[in-house]
Amino acid sequence: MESIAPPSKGSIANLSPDVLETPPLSLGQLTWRRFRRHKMANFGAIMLILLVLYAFGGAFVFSEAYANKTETGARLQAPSREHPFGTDTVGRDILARTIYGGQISILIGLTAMLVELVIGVTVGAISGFFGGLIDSLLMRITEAVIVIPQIFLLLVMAKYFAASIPNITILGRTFSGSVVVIILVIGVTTWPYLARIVRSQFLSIKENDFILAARATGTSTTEIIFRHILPNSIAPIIVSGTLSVASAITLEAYISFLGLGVRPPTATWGNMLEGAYNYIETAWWLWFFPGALIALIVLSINFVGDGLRDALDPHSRAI
Amino acid sequence: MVIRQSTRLFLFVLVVVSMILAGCAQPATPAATQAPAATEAPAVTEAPSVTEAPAATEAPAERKVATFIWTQEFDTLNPYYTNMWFSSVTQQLYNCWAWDFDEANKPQPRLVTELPSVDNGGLSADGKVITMKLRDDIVWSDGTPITSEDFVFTYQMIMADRNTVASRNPYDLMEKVEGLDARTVVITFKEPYAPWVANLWRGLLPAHVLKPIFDQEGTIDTAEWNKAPTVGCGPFVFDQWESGSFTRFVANEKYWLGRPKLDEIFFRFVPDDASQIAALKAGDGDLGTFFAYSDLPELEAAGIKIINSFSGYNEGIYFNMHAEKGHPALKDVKVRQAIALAFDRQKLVDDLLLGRTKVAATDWDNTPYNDPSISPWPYDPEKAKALLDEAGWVDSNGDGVRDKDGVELVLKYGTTTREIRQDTQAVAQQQLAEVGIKLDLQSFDPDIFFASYAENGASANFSLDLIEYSDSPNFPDPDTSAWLCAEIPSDENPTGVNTSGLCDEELDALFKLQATQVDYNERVQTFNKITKMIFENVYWLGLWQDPDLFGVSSRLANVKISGVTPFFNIMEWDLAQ
Amino acid sequence: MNRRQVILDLKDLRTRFHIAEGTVYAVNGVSLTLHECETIAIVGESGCGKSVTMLSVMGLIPVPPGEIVSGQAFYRGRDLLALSEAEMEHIRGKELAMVFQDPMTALNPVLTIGRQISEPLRVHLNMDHATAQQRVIELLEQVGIPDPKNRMNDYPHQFSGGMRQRAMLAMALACAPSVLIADEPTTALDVTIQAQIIELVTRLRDALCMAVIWITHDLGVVAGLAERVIVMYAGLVVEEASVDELYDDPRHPYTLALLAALPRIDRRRDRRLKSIPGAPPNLLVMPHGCPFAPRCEFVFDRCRAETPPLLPVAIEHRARCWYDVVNGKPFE
Amino acid sequence: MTRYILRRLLQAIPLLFVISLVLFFLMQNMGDPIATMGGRNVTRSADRERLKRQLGLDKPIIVQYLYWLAGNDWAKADLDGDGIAETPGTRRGVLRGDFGLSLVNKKPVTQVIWERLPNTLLLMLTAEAMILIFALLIGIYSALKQYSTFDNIITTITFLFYSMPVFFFALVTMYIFAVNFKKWGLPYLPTVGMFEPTAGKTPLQVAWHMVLPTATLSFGFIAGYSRYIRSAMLEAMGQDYVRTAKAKGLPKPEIVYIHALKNAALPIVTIIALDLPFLLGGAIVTERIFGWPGMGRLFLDHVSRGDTPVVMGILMMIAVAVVIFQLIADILYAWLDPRIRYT
Amino acid sequence: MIAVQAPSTEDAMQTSQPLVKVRDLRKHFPVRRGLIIERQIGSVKAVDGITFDIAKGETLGLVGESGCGKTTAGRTILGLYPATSGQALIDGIDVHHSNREAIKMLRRKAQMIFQDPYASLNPRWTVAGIIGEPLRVHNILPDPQARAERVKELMLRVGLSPQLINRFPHEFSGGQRQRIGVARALASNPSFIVCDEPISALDVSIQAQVVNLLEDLQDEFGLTYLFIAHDLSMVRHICDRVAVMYLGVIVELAERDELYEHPLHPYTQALLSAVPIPDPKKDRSRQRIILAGDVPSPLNPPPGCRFHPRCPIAMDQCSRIQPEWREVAPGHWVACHAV
Repeated sequence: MESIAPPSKGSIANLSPDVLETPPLSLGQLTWRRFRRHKMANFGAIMLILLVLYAFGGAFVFSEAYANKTETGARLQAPSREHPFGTDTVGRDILARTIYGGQISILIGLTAMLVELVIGVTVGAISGFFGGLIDSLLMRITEAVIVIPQIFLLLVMAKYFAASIPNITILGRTFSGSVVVIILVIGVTTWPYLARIVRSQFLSIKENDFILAARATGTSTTEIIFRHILPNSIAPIIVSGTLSVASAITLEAYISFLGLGVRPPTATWGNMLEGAYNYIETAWWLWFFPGALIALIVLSINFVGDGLRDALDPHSRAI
Repeated sequence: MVIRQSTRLFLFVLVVVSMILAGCAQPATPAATQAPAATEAPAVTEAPSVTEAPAATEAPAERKVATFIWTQEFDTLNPYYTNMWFSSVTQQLYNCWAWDFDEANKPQPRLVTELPSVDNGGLSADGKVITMKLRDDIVWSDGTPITSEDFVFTYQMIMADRNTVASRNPYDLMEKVEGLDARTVVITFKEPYAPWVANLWRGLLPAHVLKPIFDQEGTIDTAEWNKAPTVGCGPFVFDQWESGSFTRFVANEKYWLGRPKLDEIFFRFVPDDASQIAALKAGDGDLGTFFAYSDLPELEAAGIKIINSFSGYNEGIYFNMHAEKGHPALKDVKVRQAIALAFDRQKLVDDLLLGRTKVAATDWDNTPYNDPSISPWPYDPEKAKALLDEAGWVDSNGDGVRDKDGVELVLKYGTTTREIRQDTQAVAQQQLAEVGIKLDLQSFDPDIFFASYAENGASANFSLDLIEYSDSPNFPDPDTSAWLCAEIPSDENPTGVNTSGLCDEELDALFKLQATQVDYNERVQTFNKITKMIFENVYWLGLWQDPDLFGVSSRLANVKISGVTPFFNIMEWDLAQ
Repeated sequence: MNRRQVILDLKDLRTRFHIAEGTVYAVNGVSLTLHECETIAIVGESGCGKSVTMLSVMGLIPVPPGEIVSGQAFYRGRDLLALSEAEMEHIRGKELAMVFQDPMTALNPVLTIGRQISEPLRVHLNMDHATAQQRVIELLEQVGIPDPKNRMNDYPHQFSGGMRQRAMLAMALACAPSVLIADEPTTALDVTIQAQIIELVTRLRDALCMAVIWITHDLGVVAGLAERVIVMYAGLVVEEASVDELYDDPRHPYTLALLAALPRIDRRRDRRLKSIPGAPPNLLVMPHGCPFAPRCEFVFDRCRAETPPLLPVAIEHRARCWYDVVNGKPFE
Repeated sequence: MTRYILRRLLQAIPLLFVISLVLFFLMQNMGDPIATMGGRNVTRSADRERLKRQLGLDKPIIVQYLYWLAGNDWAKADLDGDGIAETPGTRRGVLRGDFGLSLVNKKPVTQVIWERLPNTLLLMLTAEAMILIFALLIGIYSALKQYSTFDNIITTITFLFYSMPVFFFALVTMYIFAVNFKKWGLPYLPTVGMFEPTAGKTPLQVAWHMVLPTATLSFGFIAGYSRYIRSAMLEAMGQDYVRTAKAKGLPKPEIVYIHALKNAALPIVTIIALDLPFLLGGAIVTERIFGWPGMGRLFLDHVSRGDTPVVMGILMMIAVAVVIFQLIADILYAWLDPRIRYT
Repeated sequence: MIAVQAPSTEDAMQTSQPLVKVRDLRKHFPVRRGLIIERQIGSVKAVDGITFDIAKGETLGLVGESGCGKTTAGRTILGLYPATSGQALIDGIDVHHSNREAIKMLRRKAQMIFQDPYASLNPRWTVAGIIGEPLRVHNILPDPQARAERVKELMLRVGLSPQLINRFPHEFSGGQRQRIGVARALASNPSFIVCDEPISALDVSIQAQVVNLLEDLQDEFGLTYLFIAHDLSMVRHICDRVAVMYLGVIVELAERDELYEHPLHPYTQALLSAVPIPDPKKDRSRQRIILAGDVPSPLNPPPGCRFHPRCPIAMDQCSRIQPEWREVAPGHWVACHAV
């Protein structure tokens, strides 16, 4: 095929040799390369992996029973060899609790993000693709949710659902039903921003010639949405999904901090802080470790998100 | 450049505007304070101006100012419109009860010459009619004499349909309230009403201030007096209330028991315990209350004197024994006893409450009606296990939780979000697990937890098995409706308060009997029976006696605290020399 | 041939860009001269370095990622590349002015046309507001904007494409510069508008005796406009000649091929177009040998090994090629 | 433009209506305002029934909403519980400017909010000014010095601050500047309230008490905004018109502050205008921690007591503010960007 | 403009059976505005009544300045935009009034090549997916293996190495991408292709490659092209007949050489004279007609002849009466009062 055909036979001779020199690089590989060059993102990714290992690997070191074991005689002990992070108001080991609390916090972050993604992407996609009346309707709903500041809505909804929270048992572990409530509440209040992003993505990608090309080819609407537009809007969705995990973890912490979040005995990094500020002077370890862990995981997720943003879209430098 | 300048200008203007607004918002309260001051001109310093730093800076050596730290802000200062503890304990400052209670919770006449009794003819033999003789020298802070008219007016206000007072208890049991003359008030109950001492005339409304408003608007719900009771009958008079920040009371020059020794009392509202502790330790406050036990050593180290004031609250667990809705195990007295025996409440009190209080044996601990012969169930897990085995609750499937007839002994244990309660839950969960009882912990905001059956409140809808809270009877009276069959919440009775769902005919009869027993000793006997029944059947499991904790700095002298009317001798309080 | 004075003299300019993927060798040793009142054209395909060359001279290459590796650019004897930023500010817009390809993005959307045109007047000529306003009106009139008094208060989006380019011209001409660098000024415009602009520039050039460097990819545009033409490929000048000479007697295979690939509106279709195989070179790799070698029909071994120098092939006509296309054999 | 504003306002009416309806329904299940009335005792059953009746809480929710919206002075209520509605209502409804009375303290909702609003505004606007000044300084400087050491350090710090939850920052600053400074005998910052009641509400007192809450409120926003401004400036600096300005020989400050910043300001202004109303609600967490007597604390206090009228009042006020500020953002945008013309 | 559709005219226009028939096709984009409910307050008349035929195997050039509606015309003819009125028939299928089946068939028979080789290829798809899309969508080759073979054939045909089948568009140069676009258009064996400025985004040296490829393919498969372009030189090279559009209407239509050598409409004349010729001597000697001003907004096109505000020979009636669409010489149609 490298043979040069006679000019009359046309264009085979026009093969450009330079393409063959470069190894095939999928967009994923390119993204990975760009991501790897992003120092902060790498730091964030490593940090994140360590934190996940901490939360999930730690379960092999401490049992959940230990994390919930009260030792009222050893309450509010400062960090020591026995309790590296100290003990809380009923003498539970804070280190062990941050491990199990971390699991729940990460779980809340991820699942709330999923809820947000499902709603946000669906609404945004429908709105952006079909436009017209559906769009106006959906956008009015989106606005309605946005108009109330999230934290207010979160508090109101958390209280609304708090009335009916049976505990749930998954995989042999009992969680406070409020975990589900918080996940839903966070998901239900955060989607509008994503929906707007997805909508604007759809609006702009819809105008691309390759969509017109697909239509000219006779590709069906469903296929255009799912095979053409969605894969192309995946970058901002991934980025915003990543950052959503961080914001969901923070939001959970806010609500728990204000006393409307996940109920004990299920620990989360957020509800470990509830009331801990009453000990700001006397027992700094109560608030310091969970607080620092939240800050760390949010920071590393933000780093990763920023790296992903740059990696997925080299033109964007926006925060 | 253009942008920056205009943006800055814009922001500057906004800041200025907001500062002006912040300044403007204040006159709302002073306006109210100044109006009466103009007519009556009591010795309320000078017209308190906002910008001027109040009093303290003017004559620091002379004016005696005490600062109280409150973690919640008053909702209203009308004594009949609030249930809030912080509001009601403050009433002895600016309002007056017919009689208040001393540190031993003994009634002390304040507006009356003496407490009505059968002996002095103040109480009819059937216990239905109470006749009060008012003192001659009692006056409102504006100089208007307090007469029977004020009592009649207060009664009318409580019963007025358009007034949304917090409670009509026990006024809705009265037939009438009359003023025989200016100094005599006669109250007639429909039925004999034994607990009258504890519940009557917890505050007085000034007819001469509020009647015109009521006549005009048909309600006193929105009366300015509720927020700014500048006319009062306590040793202090309301002066200023800055929303979210503080309330100030100044000495009532016309107080008939003598002008108080302090000149001013500030109530400073700080939103949380930590700030309160910090303020007290820093000497920014002279009195605080409602501490977590864990803060006590620190406060004491800082020289704060802690006063345990028992006000009838005893923290305890109500068992859900509702005929249909409860867990089957809890209907068995052995199981309830086992729970009592398996829960080391003494250790809980020692560790979490730092041994500052005692395990509550009965709901009437620290009331005069207490049966001192009863002491709390001991900690005996072995016996608890034995009792559970006996009752047929054994761990047949080896999952660590006892069961019977296929029902696991898993109990839903709910309480409010108060930290100490959640901590208690965690401890209880662990201890009961050791005898094979699994607890499923839940906690709720108070307004959800205590919401009525109609509102699907957690404590009232029988979805929980163990319900922990502390509820005071009508302290110092032991009367309570929490055990009456008629109070079991249901679709027909959606506002019932019997959260255990227990209907014990015998107990019911005893409760009805005590309410009519005017004779003190007879009543004590009845209550001893009630107490024994509840204790032995473990209808209620006491956790700890829940006194009100007051912290008083060494700056204050002559401080006495009563469980019913904490500041009963506030006029004697003084700054230590 | 040229007795006019040399006004701009570019010597061995090399500019690179350091980007994530590597180094882009954008300009690889460009030398050229420009005389007073002369119009030259720099022709080449996208990425051949024609714009970067002139942006380098103007000091408009963002550093980083750009880097001017070597070279001098003498403007009336002063090496522009050696001047400080502050000194360059006095040259730019006053002595050397530039017009860009897309007048939509090149004009600030949030400032009025009048303000943008008056800026060089204020900065370079210290005009007060009123004088500057007056001058702006004159300038707009000069470039053929109707009703300049009112239109000067318009924003760029209120102008049509052609008018925007006229405004750009007015801005460039504000201080009566000696050299006007026009970077593809008509590429974004329709042919009828292009004709208007070309006509305008020609008229102004003749009126003001201004030297013009016209950067374009369109060999057609150049023909009626420039005196000399410089053809660039892969950051190198491959051929330089007077306009007549270049079209009559192209000597570089690339120029030859380009002309052959162009359909002619003035001729009936007589043949297939001759296409140049392959694609323009990837400048991430420093060209080795003749950069056109991979696409050249006359290519022979030496082309791949050595980069040819820019050799004189006729009077005032130089080409960078080892092959003599006239005689059909390599040069000696 | 007037038409546009009018149209937007008209469009906001159904929006606000729907929001109020949804919120009102949400709030009905948010706790029982008369369960304890904020006290330690459970409200007795007789009083519960009476209060429900008196407060109209026994009515079907849609009727309650209707009364809230349109008042009940055209209807009669049964206050004495005899089954006959005899007392005419007195509420005029939100539509006529009556937001009702707080269930907690029987004050008119507007007054309750008005007492706190200036405090919140003071805190928020100071914070916003801080945010703007520092974010602009940092953002522009780090954009101009892209990839310099300063830029890298600032980027790292902004990320750190941006990621730190507000309460953690607050606790750390409290721990350092209040607790430890005091321990070390340094001048320490107050952590609670707006002023010392004994010292009075002097500007100095208020300013001193504002230090920590303002810092807490601003730090995250400064970080976020400065990143945003940096990227907006970078983008603007890379535009063709900046090159044109350079080609004209304009001095650097003129290029940066007029040509670039005016364009970069467009998205920034929008963001600020959209964020401002959210500040109105007060940073709930900040006000809670520092005991600032503002809207956020008010909201928390009244949410915890199920005080629907006040909570509705706050939320609707914010909703209206958001709508208005969105409109202002649009107008500002059109004012700054001549390309935008609303009709 | 006109809508004279006498059958005789039609017959006269066509000698052979046309593959594509366009009859008074209009495409107006509504402009909406309103206080709450949006009302249509006007419309952008992007295409305002165009009529022409394209014979089998013929290339019709559609030229005009930007904004004249030529791209909209191309898309409306293919049914990618619903027509406001008028008719377009491709191989007997009414593009705008047919059932789904027929439209699906049409999508096989008629294809499109786009201007922007970057935007017209889905960046997330491999070449295999892009070129194979018509084959998959129309179930021509449901088997991925067979489809890949066919894609490779097509790639070879357009001058791309089949080895690159799994590469992504971003790895290709502009010219190569345009060839991918051509291969995609060819995949379903169409008979009619709308080429919407297929070369204007390409470098000069690449343009010829693509043009030659299009010509070869036409010869090989007997394709019919509607070639939309603004480059008049290239149109003269590739097209058999040329239609000149101005503000949504066709002002002149003729055989290629007839049009270029004897343009009748003043707009055509101006347009042709504005095109630079890469020949200095000839270029200098040419008489240019420089048009004044810009193309007016299609929202409010001028009354009468749409060209009259810029027309150097405008007469009084031009601003009032729309000129008739006349055949002034065999196969040479023009709409001008002065002709």
